[in-house]
Parts: sequence; structure tokens; C-alpha cells
Amino acid sequence: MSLLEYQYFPVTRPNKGAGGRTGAWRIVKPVVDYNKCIGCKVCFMFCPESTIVPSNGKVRVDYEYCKGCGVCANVCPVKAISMVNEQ
Amino acid sequence: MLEIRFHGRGGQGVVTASQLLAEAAGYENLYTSSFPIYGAERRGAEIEAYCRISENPIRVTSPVEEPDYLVVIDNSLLQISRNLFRGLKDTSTIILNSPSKPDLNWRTFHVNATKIATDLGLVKSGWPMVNVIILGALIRVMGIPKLSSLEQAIEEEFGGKIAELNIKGARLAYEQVGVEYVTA
Amino acid sequence: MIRKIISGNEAVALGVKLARVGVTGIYPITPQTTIIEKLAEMRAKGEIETEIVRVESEHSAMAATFGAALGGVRAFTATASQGLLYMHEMIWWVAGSRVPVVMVVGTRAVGAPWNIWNEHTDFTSERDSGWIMAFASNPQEALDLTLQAFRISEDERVFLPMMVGMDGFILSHTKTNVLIPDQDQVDEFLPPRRQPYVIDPEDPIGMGNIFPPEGYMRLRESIDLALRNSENIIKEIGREYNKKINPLGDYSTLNVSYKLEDADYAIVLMGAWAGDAMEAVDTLREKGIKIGMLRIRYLRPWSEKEIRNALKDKRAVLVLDRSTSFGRGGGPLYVEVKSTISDIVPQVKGVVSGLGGVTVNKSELLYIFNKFVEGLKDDVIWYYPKEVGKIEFRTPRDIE
Amino acid sequence: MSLGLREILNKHNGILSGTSACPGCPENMAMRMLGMGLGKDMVLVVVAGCSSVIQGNAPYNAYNLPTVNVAFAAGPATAAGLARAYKQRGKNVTVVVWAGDGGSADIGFASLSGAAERNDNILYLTVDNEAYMNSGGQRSGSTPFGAITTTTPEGKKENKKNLPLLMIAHNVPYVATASVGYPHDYIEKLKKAKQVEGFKYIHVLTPDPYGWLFDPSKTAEVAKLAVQTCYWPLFEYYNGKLSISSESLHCLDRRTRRPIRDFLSVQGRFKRLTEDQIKILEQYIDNVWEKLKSMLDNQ
Repeated sequence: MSLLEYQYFPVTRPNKGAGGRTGAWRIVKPVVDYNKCIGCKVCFMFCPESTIVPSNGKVRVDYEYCKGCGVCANVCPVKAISMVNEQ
Repeated sequence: MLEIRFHGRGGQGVVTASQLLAEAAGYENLYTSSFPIYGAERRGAEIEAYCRISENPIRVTSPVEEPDYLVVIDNSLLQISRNLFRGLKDTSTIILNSPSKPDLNWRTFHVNATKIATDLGLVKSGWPMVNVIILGALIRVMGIPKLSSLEQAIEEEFGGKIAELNIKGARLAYEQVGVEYVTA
Repeated sequence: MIRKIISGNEAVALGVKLARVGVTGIYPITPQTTIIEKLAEMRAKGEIETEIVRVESEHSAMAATFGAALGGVRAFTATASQGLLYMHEMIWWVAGSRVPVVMVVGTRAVGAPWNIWNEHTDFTSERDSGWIMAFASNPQEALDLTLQAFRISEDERVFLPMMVGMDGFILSHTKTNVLIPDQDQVDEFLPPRRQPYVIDPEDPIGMGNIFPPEGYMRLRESIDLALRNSENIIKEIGREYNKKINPLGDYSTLNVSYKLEDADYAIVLMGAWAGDAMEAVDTLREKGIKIGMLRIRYLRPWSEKEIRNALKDKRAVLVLDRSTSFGRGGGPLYVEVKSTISDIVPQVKGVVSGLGGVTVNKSELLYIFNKFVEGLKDDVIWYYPKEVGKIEFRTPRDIE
Repeated sequence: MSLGLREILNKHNGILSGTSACPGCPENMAMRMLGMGLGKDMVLVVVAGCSSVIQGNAPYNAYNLPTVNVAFAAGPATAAGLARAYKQRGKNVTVVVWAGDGGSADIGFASLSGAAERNDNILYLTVDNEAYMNSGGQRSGSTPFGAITTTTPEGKKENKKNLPLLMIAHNVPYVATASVGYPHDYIEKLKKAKQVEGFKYIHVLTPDPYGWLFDPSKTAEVAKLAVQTCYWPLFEYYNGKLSISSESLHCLDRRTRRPIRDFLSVQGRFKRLTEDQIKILEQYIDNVWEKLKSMLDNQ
């Protein structure tokens, strides 16, 4: 469909970062201790931001968007995630 | 253009009468419009409805104030209505549902539609349904539309037994009206 | 094409049938109720396949119609008065979404107090909402405009919702001769639905999440541009309607002129009373008074060019409003016309009348037009054909 | 039937990283689980609320689903229209309404009730954070007794409106409650609802760290506590039968309930509760369970 130059529609596409990158305001960040991690992925299940990504049977954190809420550290049954201060 | 005003009471089919007349005229490729005054639609309250018939497109949309024909479906309105005769011209004609001829200052026809309805058993919720019957008298007096067009409109509206009885009644009114003719 | 004696509401319902509407959200309100009753009846008889959502409010009627339109089918609803005001929020939402929807408004007064009769204030109060707004002057035109509304709103150069106004009772309940187009004629005129986007899993787009200020404003301007640009498209589609459906009226212009060309005086109005006004114009013409009439058929888009062209060289213009714009002096139509022609017409006068079902017939219009031609002192008058009955005046009460 | 992790991992993710949600947002958790439960063949209708904002800004959208944003009270009817459109087009699409407690219990209740009464073929989700959190935390009909909100600074004086029971009273085919603290239970219920024809209602408790005043890292924990203390019963009503979910079975007996204080004490919004007021809340919980028990006894 050829649309005219003046025609705009309030339509948006699914895309990462629609609400912006986390940037500088994160205070703490989760760090996974892979020696402790048993790969149960409970953290993945609860992460509100989809920033815990299943990887090689365990998980990794997408720090670009992680907001540092700490839910993952709290739900981890083996306490493999610790919240570390940002520099 | 012929302008017709119907008076009756809520529940007597005043609106239906004006619409059937319009539909009958429509079968003869005449232009027509019909509408009621809405508001007091309670059973028993005085109701007005209007119909216009013309060979040309009808532009006017307002109520009929100076009718050529006045149809009174309920003759008790003669005593109580304040609006009944408003706007009547010297040349206007009245068609009345009444057993006897009243003394009015206009060319007046009457037909005992109530008796026709009662004899036919056309009674709804205790009221004889005279609205369609009186149309038989009206079209006879006006000269248009044809009785067959009216019958077609009645058939279309009601169908079945009710249509049959109403057509019978309209025919009787068509035949009986004009037997007594009153001039001012 | 067949000729039938039907009411304005029946004509609209038949238009919906002919347009092959997919979904309609319905909720009753006088005087449009018989439209939705007729649709329900046709559906029950299997004459239409339209899905009918019998919602619990007008707000939901517009929401359901909106949802259906987003889902990719032709969608329709009808309302009036309080109902229109109740769906006001959704009316704006739909316009903002730019998704084609058609609505018929059987115009009626707005409370308080209660009044079920005709006036145009409900309709005119939506004039800034971003909808295309047409107003019929007889049941035939209500049907014609309803059919054209689907075509106009679904044109890719437009993609806006469209509402068609129709005087409550005066048109909605008047049975008169209507030419009903055949289904093939309509199918040829009205192609299958097109819309700018569809919401379904095939394309997981979002509609209506937050737009930052400049983006939002750009969308608003887009509505304005599409709406103003629709003028040409309406004419183009009107000409096509003339050709393919061959109606009684002429749809090649937005607004309709009557005996205006050589006129010194012009009347401007909208809706059903145009019929009585034409009769009054004829009577005055017979007396040698050069008067004509302009009937506004499209309140939006407002065709400045057409209206200026029609009213230029007039000695004076009288605008009749069947609606109010409290505190402005004159109704919305008066304000619009005055702002359009005040630099080329020396005198623009206004009459507010016909509110809440006040009947203004030919003889009353004649009276008004005569007064106008003789010269009105006031810019705007409120005209009452009959004495106003007793209304209680109350002195203010001090509250302890 | 339990949901294997492998199955969940393969499921659709409803949320893309980089939303506008606050850290620890329970609505985001609930939305991600929605995608896991329903897969891709769904359309989302979002009414005014946190979720309108969470999606982020144009030209993008953080919801990885076809999404319609609508006015506050317009969700159920818009969804009904969409569902009818898909029916006309012969498409099998689950239409989901996503509404907060304000949108469901207050401003949108008439349209919710209307859609339920019509048995429109939609799935309605109430994500209940127990106040108007998007506008800064004002009380709603779903705010519990005693909770401090910005419009009840002295604590709310009325009990929470029991929406799930109200929806059961509408005789709809499927009603369930869930909590983001128990993802498997919630996802199971979503999957079940998807198979049901007609109106489906799921009410998810989503504890909001900023409105309930607790540490955002404890979102899941508080959501569990609500269930463990029997404040938030998990149940399912299907085909006219009520069944209590396993996480809540212990609540049927007053003696096995975890004390409500364990739930209240972790939240700032209840910090001013007196002993008498806690008793009122205990009474409320008891009443809810008595009702549920009598429903179980009478079926």
C-alpha cells in the first residue's frame, strides 16, 4: 500500500529498549557465581526485564537493560547471584 | 401536494395509518412522506401523525399545519381536543370515525369504523382497531391512491389473518363512506 | 435499484447491509434505536452476516466498533445525544487511531433537562474530534452518505472515521420515498475494506503507546492534513457515486447551493429544515426578492473555498443554527460561517432556533427571512415560533 | 500436569528488555509469564495504567505482541470487537484484556461486567497492585483495608472489593486467581483458559514495591507471602466447579494458615495498623475463606 507523505499512524514496532537503556542510574548489578549456579533458571523466570538470558545451560545477564532490582538474587535457591555496587 | 393530518389516541395505530397511506401512495410512484409527532406516546394520549402525497419530490419536513384532509380516528377528540381543527382551510375535508354525522363547518365524511372493526373481530387489548379501516374511507374521498395499492400496503405490513381482516374492513369503509354527505 | 417507502433509520440500516458491515456494536438510544433494531432483525432473519455486539453502554459501543475495525472488518455504530456525549472519549480515541469507522448520529437535544427531540448540538459538539462529519437533509441522503462514508473513510488518502448526522425524528422516523441501490451497484462502488494497519498476530505491532511530544504533535497535524485533504476525495467519491449509483441527489460538491448564483441574500443552514427553507426561498423569489440558500452538508472538512465562492458578492448572509455554542453569541455554524466570509460579506447575521424540537416550519422561516431581508438590528437572535410556556424563576438560596 | 522448564524456555517472551517499568516490576513479571502461557497467537488490549507506560515510547514497543492501547474503561468492549472481527475473518486468535485493578474494579467495571454477561470470547486479566500505581498510588476499590495510599494517608477504611467472586457470580465459564509468586500455577491457568470458549477471567496479584513500600528485590517473595498467609487465595472456577489450588489448600483450615503479620510487616503501607485493625484484616481473610468453603461444600 502506498501511503501519502502526510499520513502518519500511531503504530509502533516491538523493539528492545523502547523504554530506554538503563544507563547510569542503576545502583547495584547482579553478578552470577557460575561455580554456585545450578542452571535451574528460576531467576530467568522471575526477571521482570527479560535481562536474564539462558546461556550454555546456565544464565547470563544483559547489563545494557538490567535495572538492578535484585529479584534474581532473592529468588535464587542456591544464592549464586550477588548484588554488587556499580562503580 | 396533498397534506393529511391524522388525530387519534396512543394505541389506536395513528402512526401506522399515516405510514400505510404513504406506502400505498408509494406503490403508485407518487412521492410521499409520513411521520408522527413524538413525545406523548402513552396509551390514550392524543397523537398526531402526518402524511404528504405529491407528484413531485417533497422537500418540507415540518408537521402539517394546514391540512387538506383531517382524519379523526377517535371521535371523542371532537369534544376534548384543542388542536383538532387548527389550521384547517375553507377547502379542507374531514374524515371522521363516527356512527352519525356531526355538525361541522367543513366538508365532512363519516364512517362507522368502530362498528366495522367490532363486527370483524378486529379488537386489540379491548380497543377496536379502526386505523386501517378508516383509510378505506379516506382514499375513496381523496381519489388516490387506489384501493388495490392500499390493500397491497396492508398485506405487506401485517400479512396473514390480520391483513385479511383489515383489507375487508378498509373495503367496507371504502364502500360505506359517502353514503351520508354533510356540507357546511 | 428499487424504490421503497422507508424511514431514515431503515434507510441507514439498509445502507449498513449493502456495505457488508462485518461487526456493529449496538446500544439503544432514542431516536436512533430503530437502526439497531432493524440490524438485529435482519441478522435474526439471516439477511446479513454482520456480527452484532450488544454492549452495555455507548462508550462500549464505540469501543467494540473500534476493536472490530482494528481487527480488520468494516465496522459501524449509531447513537445520539447523551449517548454521543458518553462515547466522546472513544470518539477521539478512534480518530487518533486513524482507523476507518462509520457512525450515524440521529441528532437530539442534550440534557439537562431531559428532551428527546431534535437539535444539532450533540453532533456539532464533536466538530473538533478529527472525524469527517456529514449531515443529511432527507432519508435518501442519509443512505447515500452512509454508503459514501465507508468509501471515504477507507480511502488511503483519508483513513479517518466518519459520522453522518440525521435530524432525530424529523428524518429518522419519517417514512418517505427512498431509492435503494442494488447490491451489485454498491459492490462496484465500494471495494473490499482497506485500512492502514490491522491488529493481528501476523504482524505484532502496537497501537497507541506513548508518543513523545513532537511525535504526538506530528500525528495531530497528520489528522488535520488528512481531514482537510479529504475535501477533494469526498468530491471525487461523490462523482463516482453519482455515476455508479445514480442517486436523486448530486454529490459532486461538499455543500449544496440553492438559487444562490444571482442572489443578494443568502441563508446558510444544515439538515432537514433545508427542505422548508427552500420552499420559503421560492415564495420570496416569487415576490422578487433575490434570495438563495447554502446547505452545509459537510461540517468537517469545512470547505472554506466552496463556501466563500458560494457566498461572495452577497449583500447579507443569515446563518440558522439548530445548535448552541454558549457564550459565543450564535451557534457553531454562525461562528464558522462568519470566520469564513466576514471579509467579503458586509453583514453576517445569525438565528438560533429549533432547539429541543422547536418546530420551525415554512411560514416561520418566511417570517425570519423577511425580517432578515428588511434588516436585522442584532447580530444574533434566538427565535421562538410560539410563546414560551411558564418556567419557574428562582431566587438564589443562601446555604448555611 | 506440570509445566516443564524446557517448555517454558521455548515459549514466547512477551516482554523485550528495556521497558519503562520500575525495577522489580511485578506487572512485567506477569506479562512475561502471559507470553509463556499463551504463545504467539494472541492479541493484547491494554487499558490505561502502568502497562500503557511500560511499553515505552514510539516508534518502538517493548511488548513483543500485537497490542492495542485503549481508554481506561474501553478494554472489554474493544476486545469483544476484536474477537468478533477475527471470527468474521475465520482466524483463531486469543484476545486478552490487560487491565489494572482500577481499570477492572472501578472505572471499567461496567464494561467488564457487560462482556462477562455476554460471554464474549476473550480472556480478561486483572493485574492487581491494589491501587492506582501509575498515577502515584491512589486508593482503588481493590485496595485492602488499612493500606496507606496517597488518597488514604490515614489508611483505607473499607475492605477490598472481591472481584474474582464477583466474576464467578457472572456465571462465566472460567475464573481463576494467581500470583506472580507462583509462576507455574499462573501459567497453567493461562494455558487452561486459552482452551475455554467464552469469557475467561484471571486475577493476578502483582505486589508493587513502590506502592506497597518494600524492597523491589522482594517482589516475588511478597507475592508468595500473600498466598502463604491466605490473604490472596489461589483457586480456579471451571465448569461451575470451584477448586482450591495446591498452594492455598492449607488455608482451608484456620490453624494451618501462616499469620497475616508475616505479610503485613514486610510492607510500609501497613505500618500504622493497630492490633484492632489487624483483627479486622484477619476477619476479612476469614470471611473470604468461609465463603470459599461454603461454595466447596455446596457443589
